[in-house]
Amino acid sequence: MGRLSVDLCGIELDNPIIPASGTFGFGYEFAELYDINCLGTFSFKGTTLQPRFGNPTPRIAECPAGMLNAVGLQNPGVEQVIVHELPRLKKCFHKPVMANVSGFSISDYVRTCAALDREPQIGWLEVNVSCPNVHGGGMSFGTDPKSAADVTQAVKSVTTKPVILKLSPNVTDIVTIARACADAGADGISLINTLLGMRIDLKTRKPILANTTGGYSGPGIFPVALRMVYQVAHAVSVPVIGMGGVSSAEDVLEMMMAGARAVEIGAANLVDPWACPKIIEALPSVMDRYGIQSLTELR
Amino acid sequence: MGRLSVDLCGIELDNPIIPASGTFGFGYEFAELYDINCLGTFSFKGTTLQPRFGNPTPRIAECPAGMLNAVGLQNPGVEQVIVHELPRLKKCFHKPVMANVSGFSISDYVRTCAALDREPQIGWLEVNVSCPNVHGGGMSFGTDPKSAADVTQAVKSVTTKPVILKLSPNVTDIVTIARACADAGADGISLINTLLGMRIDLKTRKPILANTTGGYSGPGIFPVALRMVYQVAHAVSVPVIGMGGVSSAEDVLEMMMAGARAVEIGAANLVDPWACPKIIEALPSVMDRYGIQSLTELR
Amino acid sequence: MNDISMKVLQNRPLTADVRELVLQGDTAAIIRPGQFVNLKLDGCYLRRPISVCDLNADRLTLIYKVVGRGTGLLAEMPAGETLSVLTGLGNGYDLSLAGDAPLLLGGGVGVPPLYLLAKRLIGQGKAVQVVLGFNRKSEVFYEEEFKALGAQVCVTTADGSYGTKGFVTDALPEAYSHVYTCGPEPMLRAVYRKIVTSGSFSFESRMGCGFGACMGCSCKTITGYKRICKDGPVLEKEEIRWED
Amino acid sequence: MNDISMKVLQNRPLTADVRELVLQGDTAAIIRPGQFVNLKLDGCYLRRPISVCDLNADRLTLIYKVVGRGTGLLAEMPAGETLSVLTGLGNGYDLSLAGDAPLLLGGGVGVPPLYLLAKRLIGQGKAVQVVLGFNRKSEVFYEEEFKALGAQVCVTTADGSYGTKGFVTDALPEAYSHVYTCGPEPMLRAVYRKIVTSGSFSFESRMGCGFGACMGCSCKTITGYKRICKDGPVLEKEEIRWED
Ligand SMILES: Cc1cc2nc3c(=O)[nH]c(=O)nc-3n(C[C@H](O)[C@H](O)[C@H](O)COP(=O)(O)OP(=O)(O)OC[C@H]3O[C@@H](n4cnc5c(N)ncnc54)[C@H](O)[C@@H]3O)c2cc1C
Ligand SMILES: Cc1cc2nc3c(=O)[nH]c(=O)nc-3n(C[C@H](O)[C@H](O)[C@H](O)COP(=O)(O)OP(=O)(O)OC[C@H]3O[C@@H](n4cnc5c(N)ncnc54)[C@H](O)[C@@H]3O)c2cc1C
Ligand SMILES: Cc1cc2nc3c(=O)[nH]c(=O)nc-3n(C[C@H](O)[C@H](O)[C@H](O)COP(=O)(O)O)c2cc1C
Ligand SMILES: Cc1cc2nc3c(=O)[nH]c(=O)nc-3n(C[C@H](O)[C@H](O)[C@H](O)COP(=O)(O)O)c2cc1C
Ligand code: FES
Ligand code: FES
Repeated sequence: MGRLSVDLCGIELDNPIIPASGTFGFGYEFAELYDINCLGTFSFKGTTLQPRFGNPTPRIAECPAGMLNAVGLQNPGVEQVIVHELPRLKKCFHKPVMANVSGFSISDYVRTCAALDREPQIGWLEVNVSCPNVHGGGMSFGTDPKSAADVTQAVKSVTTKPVILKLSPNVTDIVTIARACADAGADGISLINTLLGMRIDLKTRKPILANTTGGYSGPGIFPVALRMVYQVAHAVSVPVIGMGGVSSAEDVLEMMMAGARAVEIGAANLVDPWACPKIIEALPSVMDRYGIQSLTELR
Repeated sequence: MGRLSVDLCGIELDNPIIPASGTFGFGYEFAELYDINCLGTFSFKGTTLQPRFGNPTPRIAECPAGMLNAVGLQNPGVEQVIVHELPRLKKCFHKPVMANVSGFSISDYVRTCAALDREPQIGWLEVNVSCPNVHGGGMSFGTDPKSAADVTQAVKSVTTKPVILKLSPNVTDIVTIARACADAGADGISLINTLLGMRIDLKTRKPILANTTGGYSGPGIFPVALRMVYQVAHAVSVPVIGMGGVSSAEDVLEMMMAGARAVEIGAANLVDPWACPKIIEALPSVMDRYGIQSLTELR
Repeated sequence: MNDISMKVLQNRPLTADVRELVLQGDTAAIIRPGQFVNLKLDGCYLRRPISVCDLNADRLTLIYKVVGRGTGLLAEMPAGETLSVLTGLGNGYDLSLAGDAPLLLGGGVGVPPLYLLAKRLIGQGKAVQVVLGFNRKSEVFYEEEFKALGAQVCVTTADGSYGTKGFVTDALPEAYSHVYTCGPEPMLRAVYRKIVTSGSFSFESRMGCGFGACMGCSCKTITGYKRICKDGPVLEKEEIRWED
Repeated sequence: MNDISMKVLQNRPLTADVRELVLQGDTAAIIRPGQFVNLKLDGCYLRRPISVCDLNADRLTLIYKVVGRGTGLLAEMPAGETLSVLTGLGNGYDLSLAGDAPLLLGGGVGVPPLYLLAKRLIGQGKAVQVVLGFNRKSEVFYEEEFKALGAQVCVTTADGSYGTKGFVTDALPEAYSHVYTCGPEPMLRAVYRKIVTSGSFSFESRMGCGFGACMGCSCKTITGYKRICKDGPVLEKEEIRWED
């Protein structure tokens, strides 16, 4: 094992750096810029059973230390992902990839995961439970321990790949939800998804986003993310992937000290497309500065 | 009424700017710097029934766009506040002041508010329900609609002053809690208190705060605060005081466009002690820029 | 696409709130007129997209209007400072569609990308007609620069204080082979309705990344979903589907 | 307290990671040695507290160690730049306690505030003895400056590479009237245990405001709760209550 390598649910990553879903597409845009095989892995764009255009624009607003997005899970649907995206992705990325899955009912999740389970290049299923539950009154699956556990159990029953539950931070008690997922068989937990936020345009006096509210990501959410990662990592025994505002090698180490096994990086990729390779390159010298021999010692 | 004046529960404020509790002490430090009668009012340091030293230090940590605090409600207790602080405060501040009250049981809140109710300089009681409920399993009063309503009702029964419930943002559903308070008789809602956050010291690999976690405030929380103010202002009919990361006249206007009647300013006072008078001075010209004749038109 | 550290050579006002910025740095990634760059400014989290107005091998000219925080900060940058620039973004205008007598219609800060376009088309020997629309006389810029290229230039102002009174659509020439246009959306809609030939339309959108990664700028077209930043900003008339 | 915009006149290294910063601006709010200022740096949310090392009417000298983000940014500030400085913070040292032969004990970047103190005490005609403690020879600074004031100076290094081997407490003179000290907490504790006279101790704390508003820096003393930033940073020996 290298100095940066970590084990994520039985699969070794060369390093803990994972571009986060929704900020890395299916990897091609970045593969034009650098060899994306330098990454630990990446989590591809949130995929749903049916194709989705997502929300109307404007979908983006700026914040003092980050951004809001209300993309609304634009994606070609699982079938097209399998037929078009994965074969193309295979050409530029030769490691196991993380499939990010969203749904609006348990059956959505099950059918999407079952389809992706057959794809050899997929190493992990990252199940995003921040979407509203259309059969459960519109509250998101991730805000209720029982619903989150139900999704976990249902997905586990149709796949042999490690299942990572991606949690929403917009909850009173993240630990109970993480425990419910772990108890229902989740092989890992990733967090945090975006904080629900909003901006208003002073000129029009109306919300900037067509969707009114959006998901807040970037450095401004780092303290909240770190707290939740710490709480969850101390409460469950499965590996935790930390994310939320990570923008530097120092942030990666802080997340890992909070208990993260690996670290996803989202908004930072949008502002600096080379953010991830830069962080991977910086890690060894920053580790030297803090006397860290290998990342496994932070566990 | 002046161009900046607003009505807060039947009391007219010359302007909507209110230094937030815990960042303005009892006003003296600032009275040495400027005439604090230029403020709409201010919310004094969170007062409890018994005196409290609060948490061990370090109590402060920096964040990319804000700070964490874990002061832990250091205050001399309501009796000393009445005997020592209020008479001193009266000398430098001649407007109704907002009393911020915290407690660990319903009876704490009731006794503290009853004592403060007798003080003529107090215009409003701002009841902070973010503290852990020692009789309710340690979860904060503000995370459960029933507990928040119970506090509201209990406090209302011992005071004739307007009661403003100050809500914690660390909840799944802020609207239900705000509605419960309004239905229980709250005369206003103020939000947000701090987001629960954390930082780790890379050198020691331990949390920076002695208390492990702390409350995150400053510009980084503005998008979350604005969203919650918008949601609550559209759900209840009582006035809403908006706060969280407000640092400029533009931010004040954005909060008021989201539905806030008045705006509290916290962390900004710590970084620039003259933040509030600067914002009050800037408001008219920034209003001109956006064609706003008077603040009441933003309602 | 490239991330280039560029040095401010000049940053001068053209009108009360429109400024011309000349940057020094490698421009090799910029292939076509109508492409844009994305500027990182200290104090702003997201980059700011600005169209390429003119360039040579190591010099880039941008024209921007001060409208908010980012452009406000940009206006204060003195010569000598550097900024990180993602260059060569977007598809840009397809010159092969021009025909003999292309018509370029620009409104406000939609004018800048048409400058490099005019230069290139004239370089190909085309008879380039340009209509530049502004609100009022004090806001007019670059009329002389377009004329100096050899284009036939008409200026319109909404209040009639200079040139033809009205909008660019009130000053269309009788004959033209293809339209290239950039400007505010109401102008693009009016142009779309009025022109009788094919046309290439440059759109704006609030952007997360500017290089196709985030789906922040998607729009629906006749030929499917497109990203303004990567599949655009230029869309052809036939594929445009207006949202309401 | 005052918020003064100050200009960097000089920002030079004294050792590998300790630097001397000379600022120009009104220092009238600074009354006593041992007070501090709070610096606003672009890119840091909170201000950074640094002790006053020396001053005249319009010049302020600070000495700081580069330990993190803020001091790292400060180290990169060239002469000519300005920064917002809250001046005149804290109580400072009480000179009236000095007696005839005050002893000043400084450790590392606890040394700077003792410089202005020594200057003032010597100005009052006191026989000032100074012990400056460092880890190793390469980290020693300001020995000559203290000597130039006319103080009797002893330097200790923990590894013995220069001066007396050991800590400041290993080099206490035989007689002294009062102790003034500033340095890391373990040093302050050792000094507290070892000195035989009264003493004034300067403490550090992570600060929210630096002027008494936030209760971020509170500590328990024999005489009640105190704020390091406003009621301190200097506490007298009799009132100190060590936490464990
Ligand atoms: C492809 C493209 C090319 C452009 N070319 C030019 C040009 O050549 N000259 C010029 O003056 N302007 C141009 N614009 C518009 C320019 O990007 C905005 O005026 C600028 O981003 C405003 O930034 P601000 O910080 O001053 O405003 P703010 O309102 O403070 O910005 C807040 C956020 O909204 C975004 N935003 C605000 N207005 C716009 C807008 N009209 N379009 C896209 N994003 C916006 C900002 O990028 C930022 O993320 C172009 C926009 C696009 C998409
Ligand atoms: C009253 C007082 C006087 C001081 N005088 C001096 C001096 O003359 N020379 C000098 O070199 N240092 C002095 N310090 C320490 C100095 O404030 C810190 O080294 C500095 O704030 C570190 O900032 P940073 O951004 O480089 O470190 P970071 O670790 O990146 O800072 C993160 C946060 O922690 C705070 N912090 C970190 N270390 C300390 C510390 N030791 N004390 C207080 N806050 C800290 C910072 O202010 C900031 O809010 C003094 C501290 C106090 C309280
Ligand atoms: C533009 C954008 C799109 C996103 N789309 C998804 C998505 O499809 N699925 C998902 O699980 N998370 C999505 N996210 C959330 C990120 O994966 C990540 O959880 C979040 O942004 C916090 O990390 P950051 O602060 O590093 O961006 C998206 C985030 C952004 C900014
Ligand atoms: C140091 C500090 C102490 C605080 N103490 C209290 C308190 O005693 N009572 C209370 O209701 N809120 C307290 N708060 C929360 C603020 O009043 C405010 O709700 C929060 O900081 C968000 O606003 P801001 O981002 O403008 O700071 C405190 C905040 C800070 C930073
Ligand atoms: S702005 Fe990110 S895809 Fe276009
Ligand atoms: S740092 Fe705010 S009271 Fe001392």
